[in-house]
Parts: sequence; C-alpha cells; structure tokens
Amino acid sequence: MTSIYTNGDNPHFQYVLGLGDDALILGHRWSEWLSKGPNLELDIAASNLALDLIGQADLWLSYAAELQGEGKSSDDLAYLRDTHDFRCHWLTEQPNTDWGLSTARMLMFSVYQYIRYERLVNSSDERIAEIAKKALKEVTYHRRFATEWTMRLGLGTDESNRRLQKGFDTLWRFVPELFETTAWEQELADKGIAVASKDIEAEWTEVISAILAEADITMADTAGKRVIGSRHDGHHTEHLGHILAEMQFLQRAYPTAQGATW
Amino acid sequence: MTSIYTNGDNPHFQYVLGLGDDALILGHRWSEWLSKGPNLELDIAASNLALDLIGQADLWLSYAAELQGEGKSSDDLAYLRDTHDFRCHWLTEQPNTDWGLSTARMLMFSVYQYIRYERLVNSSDERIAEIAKKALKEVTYHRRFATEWTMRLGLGTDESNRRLQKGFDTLWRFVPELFETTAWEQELADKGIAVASKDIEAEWTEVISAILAEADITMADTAGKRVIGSRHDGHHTEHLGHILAEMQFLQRAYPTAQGATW
Amino acid sequence: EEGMAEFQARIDRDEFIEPKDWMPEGYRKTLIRQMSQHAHSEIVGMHPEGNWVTRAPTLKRKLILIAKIQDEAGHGLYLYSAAETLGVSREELVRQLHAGEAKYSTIFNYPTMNWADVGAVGWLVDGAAITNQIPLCRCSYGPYARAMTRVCKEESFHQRQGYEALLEMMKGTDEQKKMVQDAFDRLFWPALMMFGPPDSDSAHSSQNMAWKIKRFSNDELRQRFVDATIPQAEFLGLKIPEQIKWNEETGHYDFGELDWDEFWDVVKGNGISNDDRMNARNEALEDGAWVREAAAAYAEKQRAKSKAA
Amino acid sequence: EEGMAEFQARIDRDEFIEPKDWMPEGYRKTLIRQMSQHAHSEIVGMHPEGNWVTRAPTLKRKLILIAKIQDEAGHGLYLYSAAETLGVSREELVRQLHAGEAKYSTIFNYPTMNWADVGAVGWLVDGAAITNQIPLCRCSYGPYARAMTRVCKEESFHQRQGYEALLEMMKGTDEQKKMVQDAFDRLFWPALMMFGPPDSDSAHSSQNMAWKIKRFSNDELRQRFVDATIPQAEFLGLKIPEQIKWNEETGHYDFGELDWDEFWDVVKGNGISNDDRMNARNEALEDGAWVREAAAAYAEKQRAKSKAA
Repeated sequence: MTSIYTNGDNPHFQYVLGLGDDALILGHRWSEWLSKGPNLELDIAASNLALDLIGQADLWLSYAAELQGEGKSSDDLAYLRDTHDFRCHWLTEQPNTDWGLSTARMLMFSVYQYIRYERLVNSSDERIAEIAKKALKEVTYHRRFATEWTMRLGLGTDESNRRLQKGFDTLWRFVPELFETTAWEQELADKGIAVASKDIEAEWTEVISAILAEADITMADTAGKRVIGSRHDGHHTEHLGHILAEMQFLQRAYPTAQGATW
Repeated sequence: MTSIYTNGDNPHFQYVLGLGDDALILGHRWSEWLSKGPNLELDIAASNLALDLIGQADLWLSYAAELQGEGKSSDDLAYLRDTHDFRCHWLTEQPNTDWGLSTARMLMFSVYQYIRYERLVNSSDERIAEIAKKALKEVTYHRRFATEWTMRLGLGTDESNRRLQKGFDTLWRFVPELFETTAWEQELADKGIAVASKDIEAEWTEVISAILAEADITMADTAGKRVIGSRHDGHHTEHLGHILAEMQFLQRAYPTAQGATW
Repeated sequence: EEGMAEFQARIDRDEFIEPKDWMPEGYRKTLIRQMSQHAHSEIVGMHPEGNWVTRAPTLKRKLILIAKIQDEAGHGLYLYSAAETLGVSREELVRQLHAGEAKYSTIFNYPTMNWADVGAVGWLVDGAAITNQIPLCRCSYGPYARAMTRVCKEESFHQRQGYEALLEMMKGTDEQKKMVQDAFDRLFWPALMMFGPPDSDSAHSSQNMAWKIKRFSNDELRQRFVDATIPQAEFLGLKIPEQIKWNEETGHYDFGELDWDEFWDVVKGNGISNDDRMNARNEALEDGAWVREAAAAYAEKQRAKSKAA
Repeated sequence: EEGMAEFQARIDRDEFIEPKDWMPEGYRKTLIRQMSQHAHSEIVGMHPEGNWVTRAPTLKRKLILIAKIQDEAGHGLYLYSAAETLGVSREELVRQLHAGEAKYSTIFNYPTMNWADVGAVGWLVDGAAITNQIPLCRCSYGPYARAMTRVCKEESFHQRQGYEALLEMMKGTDEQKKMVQDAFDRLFWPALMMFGPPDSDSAHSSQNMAWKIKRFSNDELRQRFVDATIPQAEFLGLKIPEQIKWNEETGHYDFGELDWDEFWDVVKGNGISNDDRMNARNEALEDGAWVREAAAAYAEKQRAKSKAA
C-alpha cells in the first residue's frame, strides 16, 4: 500500500534528498552533543562530525533543490518540510541516550555512508560524483573515529562493553531499513546514477562483523528481516517530529524573515 | 533599564496575561508527566493537575485577549507568541528533573496561586473574580496534593528526603521573582483589580515554612534577594524557548489552518 | 467433574461468576491472560497518544487529549483491579509486561506520525476496541463484565471525539486533509488486526465461547467493524482503499486478505515503535521506584504512629 | 631576594618567563588563577551559545555556530595546557570549577534569550574578551602569551562573524531588528562588567602590572571597549542607551556608573542561569565518567600489550 506522501514523481530528486536528509539528521544528532561530551577532546570531535555532516547536507540538499526545480534552497528543504516529507533513515533519528549508542550508530552509519559514497564517486551524475568525492574524505575519518571508539568501549571496561553492546542492541532493528531498495532506486542504479542499497549489504555486514568481533561485541543477524513502513512513504520513528519542532522553530515562527537575513 | 519587549501600555491585559501564562506553562510541565509517572495513580493525578491548569489558562487567556482588544483568541495568545512576550514566572518553566522537583515546585506554586486566587476572588474586576473563584477550588486540591506528597517524600525514605530537598534547593532561586511587584501592578492593586505580589510574601513564607518544618525539609531564606531581569521585560530562563518550540510547532508549521479546524 | 458441570450450567443460565465462586483453572488462567493483556494495552496505549500531548495544536485539543490519556490510565487501573480478583497481583502483572512475558495490543507498536493520528486512534483504535468489548459487557465473569461496561462507555466517548476531530480537520487546509488520509491509510489495517488472527488460525476459541469469555469470533467482529467504519470514512470524505468493496449479496464490505505476516512480525517486536514503548514503560517504572518506596515507607510510618497512639 | 630581583629584571627587559624558569610563588599562583579562570570561561561559555545550536535558523548559521563553540572548546584546551606548565593538572582545575572554588566570566550566567544573542555574544562578549586579551599577547609568561595570540586571532574572527550576523538581521523584518536591539540592551552592560570591578576597588593590580600579567587597568580597557563598540552599534542602527554620551573634551564616551551590585549578585550565583551552567557542566562530567575510564583502561591495555610484544 502506498502512502499519500509517497513521491515517486522525481526519483532523482528523491534519491539526492535522502542522501541530504541522512546527513542533516545525523549531523543534528551530533550537534546535540556539543558542550555535553565526556571531555573537551570529544566535544571537539563531535563538533567535527556535526560540521562535516551538516556541510554534506547543505551540498546534497542544494543539489536536490535544483533537481526539484521549484526554486527552493537547501534551507527551504531543511527547515520547511514536515516529517512526512523527510527521507532520512530511521537509524539517524534515534536519540543520543549515551556515548555508547552514539558510537554504535556512528559505526553502523559511517560504514554505510562510506560504502555508498565510495560507489557514488563513480556516479554517471557528475554532481553526485563530485559531492560524494568530497564527502568520502570526511566519512573516511568518521569511520576511523567510530572504529577506534568501538575498540575503546568494547575492550575498555566491563561497563563500557555493556553500554556499547546495549547501544548496538537498541539499533539493530534499524539495520534492515538501510538496505531496502525501491524499484525506482534500482532503476537509478541501473542507469549508473545511484547505488542500490541492497547491493551494499554484504560488504557492510562483512566490515561491521570484523570490527565487532575484534571489539568483543555481539552482532545480531538482521539479514532478511522485514521492514514495516518506509521512509519513502513518509514513515518515521516518533523522534523525528521532536527534532524538527526544535530545529525548525525560528523559520516557522518568523516566516517572513528571509534566509539571507538570519 | 527597560526592555524593547516591555509592554506597559495595557497593565490590565498584562496582569491577566501573566495569570494565564503561569497556568499554561505549569500545566504544560505537568502534561509532560503523562504516561511517565511513578505509578498509574500518579499518572492520573498529573493529568488532573495539567487539566485544571490548562483549563485555567484558557479562561485567563481568553479574558486577556478581550482586554487586549485585537480580536485574538486564547489559542492565538498561547501558540503565536515567542518567549519575549510570555509573562509566566520562571519557576513554572523549570524542567521536571524528577518527581521530587515537580513536587517541590507544585508546593511552592500552588500555595502561591492559592493565596493569589483567594484574594482575587474579591477583585473589583468581576471577570477576574469569577475565574479566580472557579480556579480556587482546583488549586485548593493542588495545594493539598502537593502538601501530602511533600510529607510522603520528606518523611518517606532517606533518598526521597534527599531528592525532595534537592528539588527545593534547585528552585529557591526562583522564589524572589514570585513577589516582584511592578509599579503598574501596584496601581492595579490600589484600584482593587489585582493583588500586589509583594503583599502575599509573608503569608506564603509562613505557610511554606510550616509545611517544610513538618516534612523535615530545610527552607532557604530568600527574602530580599535581588531579581536580575524581569518577566515583564520578556526575560526568561532558557527552558521556555524549548517548551514553546515543541508546544507551538503545529500552529507555526501550518499557519493557514484555522483554530477551529484542528 | 461435577463442579465443572455445575459451573457450565451457571454460565449457560447467564449467571455471573464472582471472585469467590469456584471456577476451573483454565477459566481463571484464560481470564487473567485476557484481562491483563487488555490492561497492558491501555497502559502502553498511553504512549503513542502521549507523543502528541506537548504538541497539541490548541488548548481545547490539548485538554481533550490529556483527558483521554487519563481515562486510559483509569481503564488500566480498573482492569488490573478486576484481574486481581482472580488472585494475581498488579505487581506481578506489571512484572510480566516489563519482562516481555505478557502481550499488549500490537497496534501500539506503530508510531503516531502526525496530529491526525490522535483523532484516528480515537476513531479506529478505540472503535475497534469497543467492537471487541461490547460483547464482553455480557461476559460470564462479573468483575470483568462490569469493568467492560464502564470502559466501553468512556471509549465510545473517545471514539466520537476522535471522529469529530477528524471531521474538523477535513474542513481545513489541504495539508490537514492529507494528514487525515495518511493516518487512515496507516492505521486502518492494523486496526482490523486488533481482532486477532483469522478464525481459521485461532486457538482456544470454542472453549472460550462456551465459557462466554468470548461471544463472537474474530472474523465476525472484524466484519462488524469494517461495516461500521467504511461509511464513516466515506462521510469524512476519505479515499477508501481499492480492495474494499460493498458486496450486495452478503450485505457486507469485502476487504480481502490482511497482511498477517506483518501482524506476526510486529507482535514479535519488529514494529517501528516496539522498543520505544517498552523503553518508555521501563523508564517510568525505574525512575519512579524511589517514589513508590517513599510512599510505602511513609504509609508504614503512619500506621506505626497511629498504632502507637 | 636576589632571585626575585633578577626575575623582575627579566620582566622589565620584556623577556618571556618559561615553565622551567624560577618564578615567585605569587606569580605562579596569580597566573594559575587567571589562566584557569579564563579556561573555565571558555568552557562554560559553550553553554549559552549551545542553547541555540539545535535551533539555528539556517544551515549556514548552524555551521558557523558549531564551529565557534568548537573553537571555544579548543581555547579551553590550550589554556588548560598552558596552565599545566605551571604545575597544576587539568583534572585539578576542572575539579575546582565543579566544586565552585574557581570562577568564570559571569556574563555566561545570563541566559541567551533570542537568536540575536548568538550574534551579540560574538560581537560584544568576544569583543570584550579580545580587548582584555590583546595586551596579554605580550604578557610576561611565555606559554600564556602564545596561547593568547592564538585565541585572540580566532576570537577576532568570531567577533566579526557575530557582528556580520547582526548586520544581516538588521536588514530583515521588524521582529528581527527588535531581537538585535533586545540582545544589545541585555548584553551590553554585562559585557562592560567583564573587565572587572572599577580600578578603585580592584586588588592586586599594581603587583600584576609590575609582573606584566596585567598591562592596563580594568577601567582603561573598559573605556577602550566602549569607545570601539558604540560606533559599531550606531552603524548597526541600534538605539544607544541615553546615559552614553560622546565627551568632546576627553575624546571618549561617558557611560555613567555600572550596576556593580548586580555584578556581585550574579557572581555569587544569583543570575538567571548560574545553576543551569553548573548543572550542565556537572552532568557532562558525570555522564562521561565511564567513557573516560574506558578510554584510560583501553590505553593501559594497549600499553601492556605493546610492552609484552
């Protein structure tokens, strides 16, 4: 059953929008760590992750706005859509319950983004290739950061192992959604524009399982698990609405203020 | 120094607005407890407090809108003002860190509201008198509820005493603001319309100190402490902005939807 | 054996079984399971609606929503109390919920995604619940039947309120109408699944029918709900799913096969919100432990004091 | 005595004192106090701006704000490191902050109430900080002077960015202009107090001047800041407080008496946000303890492993 919020009209736009929303929402989650990190070094690291991801979001959403062709800006897309028009993966929306969960998510997602970007560098859409190339450098660092912290927490103390494991255990259920592939995504992939998400599952699983084995963390078998609902139909976890209420407040409360005057 | 957001033009409106904002924001804080209370009975009690207070807010804000004379509704006032136009006391804005803090605040504020309403019942403004009379019945119950829970937590276990004490200790600093009296409030009081906040401090202190002595809770001496900033100039703690971002989301995001169609 | 026959005879005479009466162990166990599951559903059901309390769009809607959630907490209380008459404590039942040993209605494992969901939960979820529960007002176990009577009355009120809220939204902007359509599209099918698996797959049914714990089959109740709901959806002005068609011959709406794989998947924990619901319950339980302990300690001290006096 | 004379002679020759050099205890203590207070201010200063990170109105502004807060964490790091060269550990300094034994700039005890505050903090608070710090780039203690040079460079950048943000808002709607005026009205006076009490009330000053830890008096620096800021405020199009007047004779702006009672009240904990700031620091410290322990344990294990190998 399709949703009233499905938009299959412009798959190219939808695909790029999804790349942008992932970066935006995950970047927002990292920005929430600012001044709350376990130490100053990690405050700085969290800022870096947030800066990289929100910077990527700006690039993807600017390009998405062009593909949409309605004269919108990246800010319009970031600040003036409600949940049902967001296309981020559910994993990115989950709240930062502790540094363990944030680390687990970053490992899962940076490996995912890395593999996506690594392939998108060869996209037949030059703009996608160009943004992916820039972003790949950043994500290479994110993946290393997440891997190192997975090791530290997995092998540090009993408590850190337990908390990291709990972070992963909270998040496994969002893994199958990462590899859902719509018909239109497959078509875009066939044209060489996009990456079909299902095509990167094996590599993702291999990379993650190797890291977790070394970090003494148990991996769940999520392969083939059914995904109920779809981000392409505007379905999200309840957390996204709360993120947007806060994130979009000023743009919503002062609609006549123009972007440039903020 | 006065603020650009000071509005001394219509003190009658400002006074009633303040009564409404107190009830609205404290009611909102109680509504946050829903489904998160220590047991079902307290979920129900928290709902009652929220219902009473938000109901009072509706009455006060409706009347405030009339006094303002710009054709607005209580919803317009609740949902379409930013922090600088809110006139609630800072005490009401503080987050529910635990049941101890919420209990401490409710004791402080219900005793305050009770004394205010008890006197406003005799206001020369019949509308104020009427609303105060209805609200007084509810606040009588709130005061009893808060007193009973102050006893339970104060005299229950060491942990509950410690947590309740911490709640009070977090909140003492917001007490002096309860009794700040502007020149225009004094004028309204002189006309028999309002209650001058400073006139109820002695009674408040007496009631609270008797309850806390019985509950084995130490009271801080806040008398004469200076208040930096003023709600009448639009000054608030940083928490209010976050409350409003969430509370006002739908009205802000869908400005063309009319009140009646929600 | 004789007791059993007499018990069945009483039920056949439409007498109420009361807590102190003799009853078969199976009857007791089935009732405990069913009633506690029902109570748990009320409690867990507070969360998807609670998700919108702080964002309700008007003061009136905020008040209505708070009052509705409050009623659900109240229903949970009655139902736990009614179950306690069967010799199981509320603490034990709550423990079972938190340990994942007890079930609750799986529709609450779907998220509430827009404000119309709040109205749609009232209309569809409370609507389905009532359809299920009205026959239970004549259930053979007295305390359950009486609890159901009260619960049904309040839920009918919620159902009308929810429907009325959607009627209002359908008079609003296109965006509001879309929210209603979206809420209907998402919640209608899971609401149909609230009646449980098809009769062909349903265990225990005939014994429960004989005991008058259940008075109609899942499929009968489901059909009754569909027949009542589709005209309401049409009146709202909603687009009805294509597979739903009026069947002139049977005098009912045909609605095709439901996606039972999804149902079982969600029951097993794979819904978008399963974990959020249990985390929220667990947090409330853990964060409130010191408050419950304090209240108990205080009550104990008061008892000791009044004894000493 | 002889060491002291030689020390003073080195300072008089504008030589840098370096960590391994002999220095009087008073010099060391004063520097530790001043540098750690400065470091604490950077750290606590992250919070009022952090309050707006999740609500920044555009992607560009969000990026700028995150980067600014990141720089503040960086400044905190340099300054703690510089203080460590005087033989005190960062842990001890952080402990003093959390125990309420050490101070930080009291302007951070005021809340950030609207988005313009973010720009105004850059313009006024960083502006005042730079005015204070530029002379410290020539301070007699080498590590401090070098840290200050780097910090000042970044803070000048922040100051310009903040001012530029306000310039943009002043081109916007009336509501935006009002935000800027409000932010200026609230933050200007506390910014003036960042230079510390009037010279007439200021202890230690002459010794610190002699040691070149301090190079200008509080009142001199304050005047310098006012003289630079008022024309900027006028250029923005802000209404200037009445008590501020250009004095043709002195060539400076007169600004009257500051409310030092308020200053001392806020220092003592009576600001709107004192408790919020310390609670936020304490929460971060407590919530992060297990992470720091894990990192330490892991590093220890790695060391042991590489030793064994």
